[in-house]
Amino acid sequence: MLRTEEFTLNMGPQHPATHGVFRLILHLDGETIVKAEPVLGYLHRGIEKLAESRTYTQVIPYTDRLDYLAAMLNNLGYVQAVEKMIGVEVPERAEYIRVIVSEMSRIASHCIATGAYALDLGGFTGFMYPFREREKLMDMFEMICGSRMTFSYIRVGGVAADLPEEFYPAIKKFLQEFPSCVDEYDGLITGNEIFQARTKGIGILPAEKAVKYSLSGPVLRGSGVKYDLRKARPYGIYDRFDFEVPVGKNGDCFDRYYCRILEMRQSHRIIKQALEQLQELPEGPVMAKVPKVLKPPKGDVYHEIEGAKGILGYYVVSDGTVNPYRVHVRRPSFINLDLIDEMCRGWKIADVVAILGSIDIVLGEVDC
Amino acid sequence: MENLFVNTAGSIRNIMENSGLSPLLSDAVLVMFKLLAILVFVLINALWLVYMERKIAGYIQCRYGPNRVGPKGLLQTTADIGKLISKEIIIPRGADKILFLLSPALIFAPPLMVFMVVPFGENMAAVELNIGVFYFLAVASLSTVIFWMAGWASNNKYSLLGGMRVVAQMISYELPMVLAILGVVMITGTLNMSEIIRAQENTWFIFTQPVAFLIYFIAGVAECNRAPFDLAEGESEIVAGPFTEYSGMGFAMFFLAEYANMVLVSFMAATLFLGGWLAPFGLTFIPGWIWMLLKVYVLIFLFMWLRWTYPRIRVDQLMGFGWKVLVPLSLANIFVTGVAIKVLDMIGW
Amino acid sequence: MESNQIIQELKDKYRSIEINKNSVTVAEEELLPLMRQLRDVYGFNYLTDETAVDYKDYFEIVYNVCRLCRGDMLMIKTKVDKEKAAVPSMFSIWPGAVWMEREIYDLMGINFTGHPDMRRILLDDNFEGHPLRKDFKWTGGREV
Amino acid sequence: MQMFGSGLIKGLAITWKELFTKKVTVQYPDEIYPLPDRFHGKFKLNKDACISCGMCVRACPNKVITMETETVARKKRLLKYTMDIKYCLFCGLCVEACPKNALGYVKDFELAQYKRDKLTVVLAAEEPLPREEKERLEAEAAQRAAAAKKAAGARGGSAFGNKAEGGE
Repeated sequence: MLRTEEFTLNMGPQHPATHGVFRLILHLDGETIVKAEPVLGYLHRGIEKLAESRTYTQVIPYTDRLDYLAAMLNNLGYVQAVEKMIGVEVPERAEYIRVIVSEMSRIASHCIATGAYALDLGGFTGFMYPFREREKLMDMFEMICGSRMTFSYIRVGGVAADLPEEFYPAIKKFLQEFPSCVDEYDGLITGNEIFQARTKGIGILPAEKAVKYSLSGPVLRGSGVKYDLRKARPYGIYDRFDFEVPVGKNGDCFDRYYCRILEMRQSHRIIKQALEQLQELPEGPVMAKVPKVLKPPKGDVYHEIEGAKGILGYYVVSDGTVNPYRVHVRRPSFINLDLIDEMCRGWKIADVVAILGSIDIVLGEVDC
Repeated sequence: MENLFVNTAGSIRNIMENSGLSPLLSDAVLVMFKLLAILVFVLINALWLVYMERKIAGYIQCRYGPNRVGPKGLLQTTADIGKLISKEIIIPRGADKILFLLSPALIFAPPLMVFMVVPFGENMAAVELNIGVFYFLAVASLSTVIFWMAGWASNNKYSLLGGMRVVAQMISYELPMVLAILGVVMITGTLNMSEIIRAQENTWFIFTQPVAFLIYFIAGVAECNRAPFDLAEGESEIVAGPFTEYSGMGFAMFFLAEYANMVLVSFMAATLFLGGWLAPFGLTFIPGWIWMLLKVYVLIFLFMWLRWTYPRIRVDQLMGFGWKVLVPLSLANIFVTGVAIKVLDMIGW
Repeated sequence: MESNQIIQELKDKYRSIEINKNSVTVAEEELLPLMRQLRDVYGFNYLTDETAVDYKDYFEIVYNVCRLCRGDMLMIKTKVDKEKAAVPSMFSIWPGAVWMEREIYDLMGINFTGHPDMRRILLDDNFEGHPLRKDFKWTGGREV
Repeated sequence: MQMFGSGLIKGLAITWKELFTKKVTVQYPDEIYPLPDRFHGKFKLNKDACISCGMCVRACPNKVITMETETVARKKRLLKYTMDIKYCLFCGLCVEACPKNALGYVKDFELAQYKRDKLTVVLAAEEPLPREEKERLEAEAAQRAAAAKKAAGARGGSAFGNKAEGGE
């Protein structure tokens, strides 16, 4: 009998489809995967250790660098945790601005997830169109807070500055064009038979296994578990908007991908409602009365929000001084990866790329 | 204008004959000229197509594509080739040196060899071979060996995977291509390209053999490793397949050979199915060879359009599609053509 | 079943429970049975977060479990003394804890008994020391 | 399920439509995309507005700003103000922390340098005052203080109430 031998392939830290410096040691039998061993830590900057020698406001720029594709949501999570500890009341106007800005950040993150996924499967044009929408969003972010990706805009007690005048026409134009752009992605990527052949029935993730392994976000909802923190445990003013939580049926790559497309449409709805309600609000402050140097009382708090990649939690311990005693970040991409080995077994190399793309990880968040 | 090239060839022959060369020698020199012309045509075409592809890709993706180097970006490919020539050719340790250096040199051979037979216009084929189509199929499948040589010689796991994928893909798409062409040959009864074109006087074979054209086109896309079948160098899976380890001129040769292959398959499709130099609806004031070029470029645009729209197929889906769909379809096509020819004979057409 | 009712019921069953403002602290011995009861009886099927904090004279492991059907969350803490630094692993109840515990072992140096593969996850395998400990010394860098 | 190929045809139709839509590329070196006014770009320091209080130095998370001052006649004077841009996060906390809005941005994003040491941006660099200049200023300050005390002593009884007596 022909003696075949297993050979290991290094889908190494430097690989076009690993969305960053993530390494997967594949033990291959021909093209089928026998074992996939993830190796992490190439982008570990020790943000949790850095935060311990910074003041509470100085930690905000570091939270931008966790999931640098949806930085607003990182800011929101950390800032709401600290506010819970201090017990400060955020003004109405700032709450609405926070919702608009974080939903915009969620759409920008899902645009990249969709684009990068189409690129991983070979459709280069499918990569370009979502990035065009993301450029529009980044220009609006630049108007609001001066930088395109790392905003540090949401502050303890409100937001850094009110929305500028030229923001409103830009967001209205974006809200008008966006649904037709998502239809374009549907037509080009979702409807495409080759794309469906590459994603339907691949990397099946049963619902109870997803719950047992604490997966979250579109990965969990793709398997049919209806759990979105904005609905399950509303934080901020999310209970004032009506939107649905898209849920997949059989937990394969296609459902995870399609959940993100539907979530983009829902975020679009939220922004529209939030903008209408914001414009009815009278002019008001965007920042509560908060001392320049924050000294939260001794104690700890754990606060979770629905990040773009999943549940983003911040556990902040304060010992009464100016610097936080311990900041722990519950990172969705990190925890969504713990099933990668089982999900990839038995599939081909091309499917590993599809499965990894459907989980949508960002290495800044995985390695923290 | 119609037979511009035929007259020039004739006048060159007279000059040589008058200057006292023996007919045999003048023939040899004339064939040299023809081959030189074809070589220049293929290389210029390869350069131009790289620029055309990047422009079309740009315009499809709502951006401009190269427009900085030279007027409207026309010198972009020459700049690329210049850059690639100046790059150092790195031979990985443990690589099989001879094969590693031989494969980029050989990659251009099969397409060039076949271009000798391709009729650019009315009796403008360099060599009027009466088994033209058969020669094309035989030589075109040589490039599989060269890709595999590159994949095996560069001693890199990704190249090995890429090489094996290329072998699997090109061999399994050779069969439907042959069977599709068989449909055409059954109608014309000859393998000579010019005869096939002349047989399409009144109806092009694309109308009498639509299924064969479709199968041939899909198999052609797979032969040149173009999307959606570009598994050989699937960037996001196996980095760059057989030519991961190549840098500098080696990589440029592979890159340009892909375009030469594409031009070749489009020429063959134009000859077999779109009536070569025959003008559609009798517009003969445009010379034949320009019609030939027009048809080739329409097909090449179709290749590029496919590439910038579709994602990539997985390996086993590719094989499944090739063997389970294309081969039975082409066999059915042969059967139907056979029956149709018999029936038409009987009612005495 | 509201979370404070659950805590009252647990308090009668496990003596070592202390209830503080937003969390419940339990001794290490009764950790596993308590957690198993939380998942099986009260339906806390989702372990969202598990982390560790290095206080002056003890480590503290913090678990956050929640119920997907109702979305409410409970924070359970347990103290670990610094020399022994070993806690039963939650792998048998919530397999999702595997990577979280590997990260705690990697950065804080707390061992988890019963863990399938207790290895470092973020740092290099032959890296000495555990950076998130307060007494972690290092040379170079711009931090004071 | 509609016909098998319909998704493929739809994809082609979309790319064909996109072939003729307006392009979005901005030809960078020739036309510059208009930057919003809150743009976090290169830093500029208004030297005379700066009272060298050091609030920005403390506000920066990454210790990017270093400042040297010199006190002459009890008045602080800014000498050297350098920002090590390679560590800067462009978060804007320093600009917000400045009480006098002396630190601000310029709408310019081309900050790359060829040499690492060029990355340290020097926003203010004055020479410390020569020694005799310093004595002269101190002497003047001393006279002014003495004159002020004398004037305060003359009006001691009336305007200041008991605060002035406490001052003696």
